[in-house]
Amino acid sequence: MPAVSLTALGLLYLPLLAVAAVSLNASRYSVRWGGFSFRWYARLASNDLVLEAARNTLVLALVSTLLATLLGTALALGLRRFPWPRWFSGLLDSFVYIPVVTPDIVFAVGMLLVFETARTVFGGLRLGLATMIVAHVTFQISFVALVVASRLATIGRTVEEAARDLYASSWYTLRHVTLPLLVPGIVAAGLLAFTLSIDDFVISFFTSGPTSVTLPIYIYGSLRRGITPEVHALSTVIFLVTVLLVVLLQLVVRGPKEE
Amino acid sequence: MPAVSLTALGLLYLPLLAVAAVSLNASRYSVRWGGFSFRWYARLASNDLVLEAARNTLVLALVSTLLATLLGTALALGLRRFPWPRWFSGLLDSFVYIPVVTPDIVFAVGMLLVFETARTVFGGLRLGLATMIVAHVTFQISFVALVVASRLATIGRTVEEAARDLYASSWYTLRHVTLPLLVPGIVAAGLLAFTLSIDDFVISFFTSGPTSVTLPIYIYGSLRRGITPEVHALSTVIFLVTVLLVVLLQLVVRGPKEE
Amino acid sequence: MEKPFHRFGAAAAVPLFDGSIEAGGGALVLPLLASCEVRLQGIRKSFNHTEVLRDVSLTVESGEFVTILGPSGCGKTTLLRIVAGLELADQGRVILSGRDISELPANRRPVNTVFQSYALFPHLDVAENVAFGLKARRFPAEETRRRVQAALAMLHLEGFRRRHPHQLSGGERQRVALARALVNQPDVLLLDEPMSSLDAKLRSEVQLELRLLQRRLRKTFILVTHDQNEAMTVSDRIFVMREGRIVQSGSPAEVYDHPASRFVAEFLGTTNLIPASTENGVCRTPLGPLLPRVAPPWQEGVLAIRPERIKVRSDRPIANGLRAAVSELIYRGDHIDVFVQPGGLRLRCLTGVRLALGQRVWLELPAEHLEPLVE
Amino acid sequence: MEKPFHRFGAAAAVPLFDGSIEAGGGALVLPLLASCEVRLQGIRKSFNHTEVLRDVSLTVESGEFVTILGPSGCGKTTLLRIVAGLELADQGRVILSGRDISELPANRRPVNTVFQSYALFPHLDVAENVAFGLKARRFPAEETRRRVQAALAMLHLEGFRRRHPHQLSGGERQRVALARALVNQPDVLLLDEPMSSLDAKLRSEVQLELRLLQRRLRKTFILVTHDQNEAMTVSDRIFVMREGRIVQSGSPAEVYDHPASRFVAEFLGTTNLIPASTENGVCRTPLGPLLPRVAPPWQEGVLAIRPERIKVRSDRPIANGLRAAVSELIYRGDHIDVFVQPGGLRLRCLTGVRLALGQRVWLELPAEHLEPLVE
Repeated sequence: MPAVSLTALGLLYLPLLAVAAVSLNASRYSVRWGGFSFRWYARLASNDLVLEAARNTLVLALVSTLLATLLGTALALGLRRFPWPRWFSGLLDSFVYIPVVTPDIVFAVGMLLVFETARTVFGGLRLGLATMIVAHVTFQISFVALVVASRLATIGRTVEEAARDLYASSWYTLRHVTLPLLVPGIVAAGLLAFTLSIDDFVISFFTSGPTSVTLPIYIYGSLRRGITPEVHALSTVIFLVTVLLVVLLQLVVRGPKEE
Repeated sequence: MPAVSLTALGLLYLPLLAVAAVSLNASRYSVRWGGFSFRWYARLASNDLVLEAARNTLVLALVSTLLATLLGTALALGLRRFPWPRWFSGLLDSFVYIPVVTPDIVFAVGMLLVFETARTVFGGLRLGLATMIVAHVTFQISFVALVVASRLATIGRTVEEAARDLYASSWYTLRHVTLPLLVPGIVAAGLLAFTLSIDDFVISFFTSGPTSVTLPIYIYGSLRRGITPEVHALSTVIFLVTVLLVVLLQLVVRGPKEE
Repeated sequence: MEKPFHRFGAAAAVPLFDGSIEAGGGALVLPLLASCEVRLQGIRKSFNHTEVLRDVSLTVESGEFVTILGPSGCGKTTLLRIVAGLELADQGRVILSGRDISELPANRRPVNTVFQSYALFPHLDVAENVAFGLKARRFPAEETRRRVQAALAMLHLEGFRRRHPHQLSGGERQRVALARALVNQPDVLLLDEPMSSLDAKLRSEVQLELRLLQRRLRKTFILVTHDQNEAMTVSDRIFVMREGRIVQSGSPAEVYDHPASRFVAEFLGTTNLIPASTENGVCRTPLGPLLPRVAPPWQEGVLAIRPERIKVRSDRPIANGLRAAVSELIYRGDHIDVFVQPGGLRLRCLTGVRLALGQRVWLELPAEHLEPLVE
Repeated sequence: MEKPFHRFGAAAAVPLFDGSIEAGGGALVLPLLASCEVRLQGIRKSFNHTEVLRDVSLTVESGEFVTILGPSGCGKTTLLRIVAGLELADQGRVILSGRDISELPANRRPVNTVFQSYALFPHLDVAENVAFGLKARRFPAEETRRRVQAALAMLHLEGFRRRHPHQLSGGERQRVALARALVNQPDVLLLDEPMSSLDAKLRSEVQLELRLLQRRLRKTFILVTHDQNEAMTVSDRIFVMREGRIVQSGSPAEVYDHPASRFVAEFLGTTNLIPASTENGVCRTPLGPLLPRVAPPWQEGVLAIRPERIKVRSDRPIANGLRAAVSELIYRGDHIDVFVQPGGLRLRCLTGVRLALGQRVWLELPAEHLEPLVE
């Protein structure tokens, strides 16, 4: 049992480790070891296209995450704290969950249709960072709402009732009890949304313009021209950033102890 | 608050509903309503490329899900039921979680590298359904393991201890207590893996050969040539299948009541 | 084992926490020494078409400590929540000191609650928890500080000001919940099974202290519990609830000694039940003819007698006597439980004297303690 | 309210479940009428460098009902798990009927457990739950059917065969857990706080029935609990545990009447503690000089007397008497708690007679019940 588990985990990491190994190979050809070197990383750092793509990726991720976290938290509060009839509440939950599992490509088709229609009707709409942000916010909201709603469920309602009992208005309760207790959930949701935005290729690809290339789109383009050690180095960097985000996320979700 | 929530949800569904609406439009041009019609669905059904892609998608999803569910369940059992030292157990959990959030494009780069290396070393390896299955299984395992492990946690260890106390061997306990209780978790994990496989574009794209086009790859190709009502119809079908899977999943996860 | 909050009563050195501090600039001015009578009139409440409260009316006098006692699911917590304003009644009125507060939301009622789980704010420390109700009403800082200080002192929490709830034991949390409610000087304090998460030993000590605290503050306390022992210990008056109705009320002694129904007799303490039928004014029972306290209002029914009321004797009593062999003895420390099985019934009695298994004894069932019950 | 499993004792009509059914073709042949003595020798166990059990040795006689009593965290459940084989001791031996089973895994020990949460199999119905242990050992189908039938009958579960655990009440689940363990005719039955999830009323009834069941089966029962009342009700012998050690053992009466230490005195029931110092063989206390049962082994220490041992009198007693005013009265139904505060101490006593608040009475602290304690 333990041996099987460790082997399965090992296989899982094989491609990721292989990429990391090859990216440190001084040779251009992945199967021949030409000595240890950071040359591909150095090249990466001086590649303007990569830096531009990294900048776009970060701006897109930060702005869309900020907006999606705001809207998603409001959605979760509305779902959980408004006295919906029971059957309707269940329906709303499903409605929030469905976009999470809808294929990205279907979303991409939808966004493309909306943008094209908007362009035909209003005119002048160009694909670029702005449309990408709208698209990302749209698919991030559900994830944020799900995470925040599950956190709301663990907080329970009695502390809010205690606040009401202690002369707090709805707003005072939200401001001084619910939101402070939600912080770890909101941060976790934001980190998740951020990760999703950085990872996304399909939706970005169809809603981006010529000047708004992101890292996944850049890698995609490079791969189509043939695999290079530079791409391996870039993939490794992205992977390490992801690991860092996961560690952050787990620290936040665990958070300070509570009653 | 309720108004905001409902509006946010509405915006989320706007692109998806727009696609569905346009797919029922008899006119070729999305912005002009040409009457209600199923003609694009009929065309879809007689398009050999689409049918071939649907077949590939299903075979790929079924086979990879089956393998990933088996391996992922074994991994989860190994993680949760073997007496690892505490620090190591935490590390293993992180190791299972990291691939879940690793960008698909990084995985794709890794798989491509592994397959290319394998081809160079062993020769004769062709990209196609087989390589896609390996790639899908690799990224599905973590998801399956996560879902099954969380189910294992809710089952708790006392029923297994009760079985041991009642003269059951390890194998008898696994067969007659742990696995029957895990069934809802395993089914849920399988459905999740299935959805992930159907949704995937990036990894499929890079590990597929010319004869193993899947639906997302087909849509991608069509989109690059320009948006068509047929693609809208196809997207709508895929969306509806996804909704169906979600409903199934929720029924299974809720499952029969327990102690 | 944790220390209970001793010496509530002997708080001479502690700043007194009575009506001497006037309510600050809040919207609510608390009538501190006025009457704080609570009247409920015809309260009804349903959840999902299930009637939880069916026409409950009761009056709690100012300064009284009353307990609403009943099994789980009888609606007692819902009743308390209606008084607090956390739930609105479908019908009926809640009247506090003559004012109808039925429609007032929870945050505008001069009533505070100690919740079953305490519901402390986990992100605030003890002092901030206690200050919450004052800050929400924007009391001046100085006044808030002074009141919090007094409340912490009263409940011996000065050493815990900067601790967070997760750093406290169960008993300490309960004291914080009490301080957080009392610092607001509410007209009525509501307590929703506040002892249920304490262990048995600590619970019985805290019950005593709570009773002393209420005596000293002379506030109206309404406690909800399913623990008959707790109800007997703390209350001036007990309301027994069953299935959304109040079935009996009275002082602990009244309710225990003269239960109105079989339900009350069995719910409060242990009781022996003897089936009986009346014929010409005499009760026929499997134990022979017995004379009850009052003539039963039924043809066929049940007589009840508490175990401690049965007298174990060596000689034949004049009336209501019977002879039986000891079938079981349980040493309980402060008394011995004796079981006998005359006429196929199992009777339990208490005794302080040593008996042997199988020993034949005379039992007397004194008429004044033999109650006819209605179902 | 749910019905307890009445009449375990009066099971004349029910197929008897004693040693008359021979163990079938399993790997384990159970010595049915042989001695089932349990001996623990020098058991030690640590978790994460914390010592949970420190050199525990004890012997349980065949057919005895013993209770391991202690506060939560004292290591009592770990001790039970070591006997069951669910945990292995770091040091020490577990000896069952003369055989060393220390290294035997749980599934090869002729010992069964009733778990605190019952740990029923939620996917199996009642009959399948009960049959589990027999099927795991591949008993013949006919034998399994017969034994399950007998076990269900014994615990009055025939009507529940096809129900699943989630369709049962707490008391019914507990009976299934008992049937599931006893159907295997184990040498020893282990019970891990099996009453803790029942409500107070049902708990005290089930305790009585459990005691009768054990008397009838004459099996060795080991119960773990933190409830001193439960321990007193069911046990032939009590082992009191504290911080991984056994601090006292004996019959309920021995442990209650002659506690070896202040911890035991306070953990079992209520007690009055009086600080004292010895001088020329006399104990000086804040209540005046008192004569204890035996000469204290210390210079400075504590005397203990149970509330029910203090006699309330109207005349002056010959020795160990003191005069005090009644400071608090609590009506408890079967008795009245009286508090007095002589010499700054608060003493609790019990009485059946009516006293008034403030009334001055004589108290006698009989020497034979005044125990000197060691810390």
